[in-house]
Amino acid sequence: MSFLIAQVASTTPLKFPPIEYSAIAPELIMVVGAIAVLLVSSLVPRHISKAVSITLGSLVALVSLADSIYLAFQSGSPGADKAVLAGAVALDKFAVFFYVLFSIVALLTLLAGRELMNLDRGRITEFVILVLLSTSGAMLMASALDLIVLFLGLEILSISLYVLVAMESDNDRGRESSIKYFMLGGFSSAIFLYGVALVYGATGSTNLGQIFTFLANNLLKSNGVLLAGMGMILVGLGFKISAVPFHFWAPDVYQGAPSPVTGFMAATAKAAGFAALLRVFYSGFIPFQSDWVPLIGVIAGFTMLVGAVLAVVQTDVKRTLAYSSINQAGFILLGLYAASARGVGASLYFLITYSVVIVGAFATVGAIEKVLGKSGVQIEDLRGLSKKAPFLAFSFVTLILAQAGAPFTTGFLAKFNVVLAAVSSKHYPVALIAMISAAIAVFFYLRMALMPFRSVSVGAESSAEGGMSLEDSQYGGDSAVMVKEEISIDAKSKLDSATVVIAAAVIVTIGLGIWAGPLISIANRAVLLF
Amino acid sequence: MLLPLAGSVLNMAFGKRLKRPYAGIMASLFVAASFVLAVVTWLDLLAKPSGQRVFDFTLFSWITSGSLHLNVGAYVDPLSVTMILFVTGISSLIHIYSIGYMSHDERFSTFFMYLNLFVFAMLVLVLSDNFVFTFLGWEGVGATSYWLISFWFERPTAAAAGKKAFIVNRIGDFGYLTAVFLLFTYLGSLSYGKVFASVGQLSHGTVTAIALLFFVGAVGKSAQLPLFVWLVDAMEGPTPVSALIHAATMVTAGVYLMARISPILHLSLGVGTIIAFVGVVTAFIAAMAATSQTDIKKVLAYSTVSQLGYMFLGIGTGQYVAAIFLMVTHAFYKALLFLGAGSVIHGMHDEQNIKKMGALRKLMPATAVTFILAWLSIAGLPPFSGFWSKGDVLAGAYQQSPLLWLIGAITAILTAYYMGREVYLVFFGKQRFDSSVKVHESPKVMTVPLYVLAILSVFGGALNLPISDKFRFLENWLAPVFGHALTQSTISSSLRFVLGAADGVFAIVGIALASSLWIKSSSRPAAEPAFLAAAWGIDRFYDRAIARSSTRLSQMFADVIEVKVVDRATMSVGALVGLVARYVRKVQSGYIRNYALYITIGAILILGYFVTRAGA
Amino acid sequence: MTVPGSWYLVLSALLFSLGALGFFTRRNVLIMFMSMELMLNAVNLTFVTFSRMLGDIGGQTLVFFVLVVAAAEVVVGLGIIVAIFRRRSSATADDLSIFRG
Amino acid sequence: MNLLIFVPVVGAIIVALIGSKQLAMSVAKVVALLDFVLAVVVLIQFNTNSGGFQGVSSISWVPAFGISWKLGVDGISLFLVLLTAILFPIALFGSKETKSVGSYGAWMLLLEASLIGSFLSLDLFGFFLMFELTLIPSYFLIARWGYARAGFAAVKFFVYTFFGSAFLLVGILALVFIHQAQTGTTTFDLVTLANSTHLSNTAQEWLLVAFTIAFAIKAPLFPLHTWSPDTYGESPLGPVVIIASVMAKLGIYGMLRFDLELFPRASSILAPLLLTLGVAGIIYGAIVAASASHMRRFVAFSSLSHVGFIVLGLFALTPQGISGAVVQMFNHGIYTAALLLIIGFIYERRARMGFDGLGGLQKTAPLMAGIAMIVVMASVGLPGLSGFVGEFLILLGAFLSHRWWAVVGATGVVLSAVYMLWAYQRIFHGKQSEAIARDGFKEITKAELALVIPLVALIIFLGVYPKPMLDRVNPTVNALVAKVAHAPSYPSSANYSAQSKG
Repeated sequence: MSFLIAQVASTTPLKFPPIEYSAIAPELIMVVGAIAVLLVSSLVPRHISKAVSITLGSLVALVSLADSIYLAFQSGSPGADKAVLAGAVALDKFAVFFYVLFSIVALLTLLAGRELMNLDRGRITEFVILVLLSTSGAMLMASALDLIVLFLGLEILSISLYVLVAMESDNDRGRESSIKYFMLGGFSSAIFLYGVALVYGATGSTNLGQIFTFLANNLLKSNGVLLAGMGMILVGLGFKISAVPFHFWAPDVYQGAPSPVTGFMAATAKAAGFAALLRVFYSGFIPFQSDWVPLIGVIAGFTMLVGAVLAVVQTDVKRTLAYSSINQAGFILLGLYAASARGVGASLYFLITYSVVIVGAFATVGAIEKVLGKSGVQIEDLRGLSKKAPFLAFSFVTLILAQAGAPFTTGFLAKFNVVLAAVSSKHYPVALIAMISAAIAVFFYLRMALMPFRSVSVGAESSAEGGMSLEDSQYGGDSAVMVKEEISIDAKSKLDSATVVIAAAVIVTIGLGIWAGPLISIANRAVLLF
Repeated sequence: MLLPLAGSVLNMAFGKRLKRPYAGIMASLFVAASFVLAVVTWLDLLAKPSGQRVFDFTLFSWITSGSLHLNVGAYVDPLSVTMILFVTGISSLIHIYSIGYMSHDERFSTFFMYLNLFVFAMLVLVLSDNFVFTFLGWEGVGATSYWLISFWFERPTAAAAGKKAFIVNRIGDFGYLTAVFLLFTYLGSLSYGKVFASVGQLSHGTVTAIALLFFVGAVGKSAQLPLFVWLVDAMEGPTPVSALIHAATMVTAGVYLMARISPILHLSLGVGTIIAFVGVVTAFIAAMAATSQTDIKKVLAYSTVSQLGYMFLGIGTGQYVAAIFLMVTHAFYKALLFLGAGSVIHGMHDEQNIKKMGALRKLMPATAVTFILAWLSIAGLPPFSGFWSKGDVLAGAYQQSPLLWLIGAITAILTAYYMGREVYLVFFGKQRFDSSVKVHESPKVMTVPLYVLAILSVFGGALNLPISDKFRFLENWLAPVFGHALTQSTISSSLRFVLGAADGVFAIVGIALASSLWIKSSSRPAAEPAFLAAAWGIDRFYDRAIARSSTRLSQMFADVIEVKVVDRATMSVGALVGLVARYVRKVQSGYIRNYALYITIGAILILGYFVTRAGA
Repeated sequence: MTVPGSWYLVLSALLFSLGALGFFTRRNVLIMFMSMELMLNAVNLTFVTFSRMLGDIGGQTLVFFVLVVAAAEVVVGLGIIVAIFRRRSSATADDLSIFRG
Repeated sequence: MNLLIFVPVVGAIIVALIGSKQLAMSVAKVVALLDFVLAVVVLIQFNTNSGGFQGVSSISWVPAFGISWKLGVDGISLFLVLLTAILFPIALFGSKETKSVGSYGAWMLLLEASLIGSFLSLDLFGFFLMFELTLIPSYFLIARWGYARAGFAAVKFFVYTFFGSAFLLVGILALVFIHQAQTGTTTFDLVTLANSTHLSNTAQEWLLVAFTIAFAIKAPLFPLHTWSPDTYGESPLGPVVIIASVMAKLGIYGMLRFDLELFPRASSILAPLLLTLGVAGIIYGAIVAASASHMRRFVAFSSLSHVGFIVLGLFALTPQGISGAVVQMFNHGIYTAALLLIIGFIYERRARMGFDGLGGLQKTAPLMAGIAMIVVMASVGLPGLSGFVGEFLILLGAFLSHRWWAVVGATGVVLSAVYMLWAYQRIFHGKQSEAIARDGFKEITKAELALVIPLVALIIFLGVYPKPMLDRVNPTVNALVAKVAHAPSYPSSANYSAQSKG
């Protein structure tokens, strides 16, 4: 190869950009890790391949997390934020924030998936690999400074996800979800790409920095092409974050996908979408702020309302949670709409807390599916859960309430934060819509939260008298969680990795709900753009 | 003042454990003790020169807020002493009487608890040094009378009557409260001393409004038109209650209040005339109604209403002393009448229909004699007490307006007549009840109070004889209270004598009429028209026009407005969300191509929006 | 004659729209899939056109990225389609509507 | 001060952990009693000469937003805290739940903590947090231990009140940012916001409306009350006592503390509107109560009427009116609790909430009837009992500033007698119904007596000698009234800027 390069170089000197591998280390760790998992698991005996691949995968995620945190300190000093790899990738607090987030989600997903994915022994490796790969895609999206790199990240993320959704064997529901996701994902990618093309045409570059410079310094004769491009990019990313009216796939896919995957998708894909949205619009299109900000407001309003309203009439737990996540997406958009550092900080805070909650929630649902021995759990099926599986019931309720925004959970602060941002930008109407949608949403959250405590029937009630004390230990003050965790786990006498995931989610949700200051500051500092 | 309260509390605590009569005796002792105290107070005041016969003391601060300072304290002046004297005096007698009357009742001690509480409230009412503390007593007597009227709660009519009494009283209270608010708004104080000292600063309009509103309160409490209906129903209570509350004390609270606020009344415009007319018309209407009643107590009830009308006539014409005088004497003879009636009812084993009595004078001689004395007194036959007091009132009325006097005079005839009718039907004529009923005279504990009251009824007139100024004991005693508010009599002594004589004649006419009609016969439909028996249908009118329509209104609010409007407005929001959701979810068809279409539509909308922004 | 660059843009826009139209009018999954590819290629055409108009080589390199990604997508997509329609006689997308509402 | 909140929280955790039936409940009771003792300590230490906040403690919480955990008590909140602390032990002792008592006790204690927290919080964020938190325990308490339609009632309650707090949150945030725009510091501290934010009249009015919607729903104020009949009807005994007696006060407390404190000018501008609603509530509640056939719903409507009174006093904006409102808040809490307890006793014996099939109970249960009578009389405002003091002050206060509203409101005095006595008559008077005559009706037991006697004692004591209470309430109220009276008026924002330059 070298001679070839040399030849070309001799004719027209090609300048190679310096490659700072450390900047994309988390992505690389993920990718390399995925390959390593593939290799190792095919080398070890079959009966331990599951354990090996999960362990290895988790290790990869942990390493990535460690590296991300290392990067976070690296990028801690002012002025260290920089564009690397010829301006294609950013290494800034914003990106690092998402690295951390994605690493955590990946780790949680792997641990949850170990118990909850209904897979053949060999295929667990595929699960691990795909999770790691799609995480690397998501990371790339968060750090991309070039629209094409962004597109690549998007596709890496998406393609892995298409497969993940369809992973479980003998699950036609998963396949239907997968194909829906795939077809619509491809469709929206095409739109996104067309948008990229138009932006390229209008500005002459796909690099966000250059786009910004161009827009800031030139007065466009006609901004039609640019605006069209911007709109289409918005559509493409709106699809990822399931904003109305690009949300239609979400309920269908969430419902059909295996629960850990749903959680992963709801957290990672959405967060990546938001990361990209924030990055593109705030660092690239900020000169056209007055054009797109109101649009975000409208979309946010509709997203919140549609999510809340449609969730009310659902009967399937996962589908309800899907609509709930649409509702939440609207709230995150509200932070964007605020178009201020505060708003973006609020969105980031919302994202990270929401990710933890939603991963935990879907893990819980997965565990519940396992306990009940059926997939497609209906809300009605939750009846009597507090007696059958008190820990799950408690976690489920806590995580549901966190989504509802109950005080002393991160959900409360998250909502409070974005509404605060919206109000600080004087967006009163949308802030009110947000709160009204929250009020509507409370309706179905409560319905779900109560169901585990409803008795199955009167007869069953009296027979289950013995289990009552257990249930009692479960349901008390919110902050009783940490202590109670042990008890309930003991009660189940089974400490599996999914339980750990759920417990972790619950603890984080409540712990950070009370001790809220630091995370909020972190989220606020991750805002690079202002 | 606190003694009856203590009695009540003790009775509440230990009444159940005490043997039957002792609870009553204890209660009676407490009231009697407070009577003694009242006498002591009276003597105390009497010892002072007439100008300084006021003493005002504060027990503790009750309600304070902003510039409002209300105390729990007493304002003792000749007027209140007069009141406490006869309130405690009569109460003591009635307590004693009740020991006998209620001897068979299961809830003997409860009854005395209520009675004591009532006396306490009444004392608060008359002794208080400010309008609000008075109100405590004012409402307190209302509440205790509610309990006492509905004492036999198992009778639906008794329960209803008690409730009615309370509610009608409350309507009056509404006026009272509003008046208090007005006073405070303009004067910034509610204690009697300060208010009366500064009432002169108020404009005539304000004073008039205040006076009128207080009058509304008095109308409710003292059962004047148009709020008299509760008093008749109140006869459902045990008879001693009727005697105590509905004859002697509580109903006179309105009169007392009017007398108390005489400085305000005096300054108001035309309120006196209104009061006088309301009073006299009430007197007349009630007297007419009394002529046709068959229930022994209802006759007395209407009679009370009628007599109260006289008192208001006295107030309205500025004859406060006359009103108080009438109040006192009325308390004597009406209490006597009620207790006598109670004795009859007791002896007849709870028979109250006078048509089913007759010739009782032989069977119940003590009751009969005292009852007849009371009758003569109320009829206004000289020289019984009623003659003097009523005479004073009528004379005052004449001075104000002959029309008032005329109505009053007709009423006087009627009074003599209907009481005569009752006496004849009960004690004379033939025995109209089954001889299997073993009628018996009441025990001593009941008859002794009758005797005492009889003596008072006969000689009570001595309190205020119009013979010469020296003999106007009551007027002289009360003069410092009313001062210039009192309308001076301009009637010459000769005219006064003529009027007095006329009064005597009216009494005789009435009695004669009654004896001619009723001494032999017990049934004269022509003299008892149904509309009078139904008290002019006023009660029925209220029932129809107010009670029922408001029930219907309430039902309407509860069933229609609350459910169909207010609640539905709320619920429909929820329903709307559901409805919208059901429609919108149809859009979620499950078809990929549809979703793609929606995405495209969304994209087109966004582009369309940008098109409107493009080129800007 | 020289064809103005804008004509290419219009053409690619038309192709893109055609692809989109095909996507939501056809029911056969494979045809829908092809429509999607048409859309992607329309984008490629746009990139190339702009690249020429701007005199910037970057646009043309982008096309390669897109092609690679599209290829990857085809692999995965067909895999899923095969998996799901293996047991069915037709490849109608509308059959896939267990989830709705 | 902090202890008041943390004791029940810790108690809730312990109770939840114990889980077993009897012990958990006993612990819950002990904790509630302990909290009561603490409240009494606060009462004793309270300085009667000061109108400001006392015992203020503050910990920075989320410094990024100027949020702190700041507690303090003044003459207004003191009695609400006390009310809460009094009623919780009673509610717990009165609860006869058999199902999952551990969770029940834990939720109850959590509710107590959140209520006290709301009353004590001097930070708007903390208040809002606690205000919201109250909903969650109440929701579970109603839904899990309530009667047949409890699920529906609980959701209606939650969603309705939550809807209201949406406005509250937006209002709070808007206020904070207006403050930030003016001073450059973000803070949620009540005192700071109240003293150093300059709001134009229009801004005040908008914010007041936003705040008041939330509070009016919570109170509930006519016509936003429709959650209350359902909730009262379906809740178990303990929670309903709390919801009716304490939580309703939270709404009024909010108006008092925040509306008046933060938006004094708008409060006087919009007072007629709120007075009208109050008066409408008085009359409407009374009219509907008179036709209620369900005892709990009856209480709901009578409360609506009484809350109307309190609002009338509050927005009279006179010392008497506001003092009356504060006093009445406490007293209404006490006698409503007593009323609900008695209804609970009846329900326990008859297993029915309707008025039908009752009657003549006084015959077999004279003591219960007697206690009920005192409570009823307190509720109709009989002088000498606690209800009167508040009612009189309210009406007087309202009369001083808004005469005609007071006059119309005073008709409530008559109406309350109508419906209260009517209800009493239906239950205790008259002939015994056949069912009662057949099954008998047990007299109030000693245990039950122990629950209501403290309340009755308070009713009588505060009716006769309300001075201790007024002494503590008045300084605060006077300060508040002075503030409202002297609130500067900025008809438009232009004026403000002129002012700030000058």
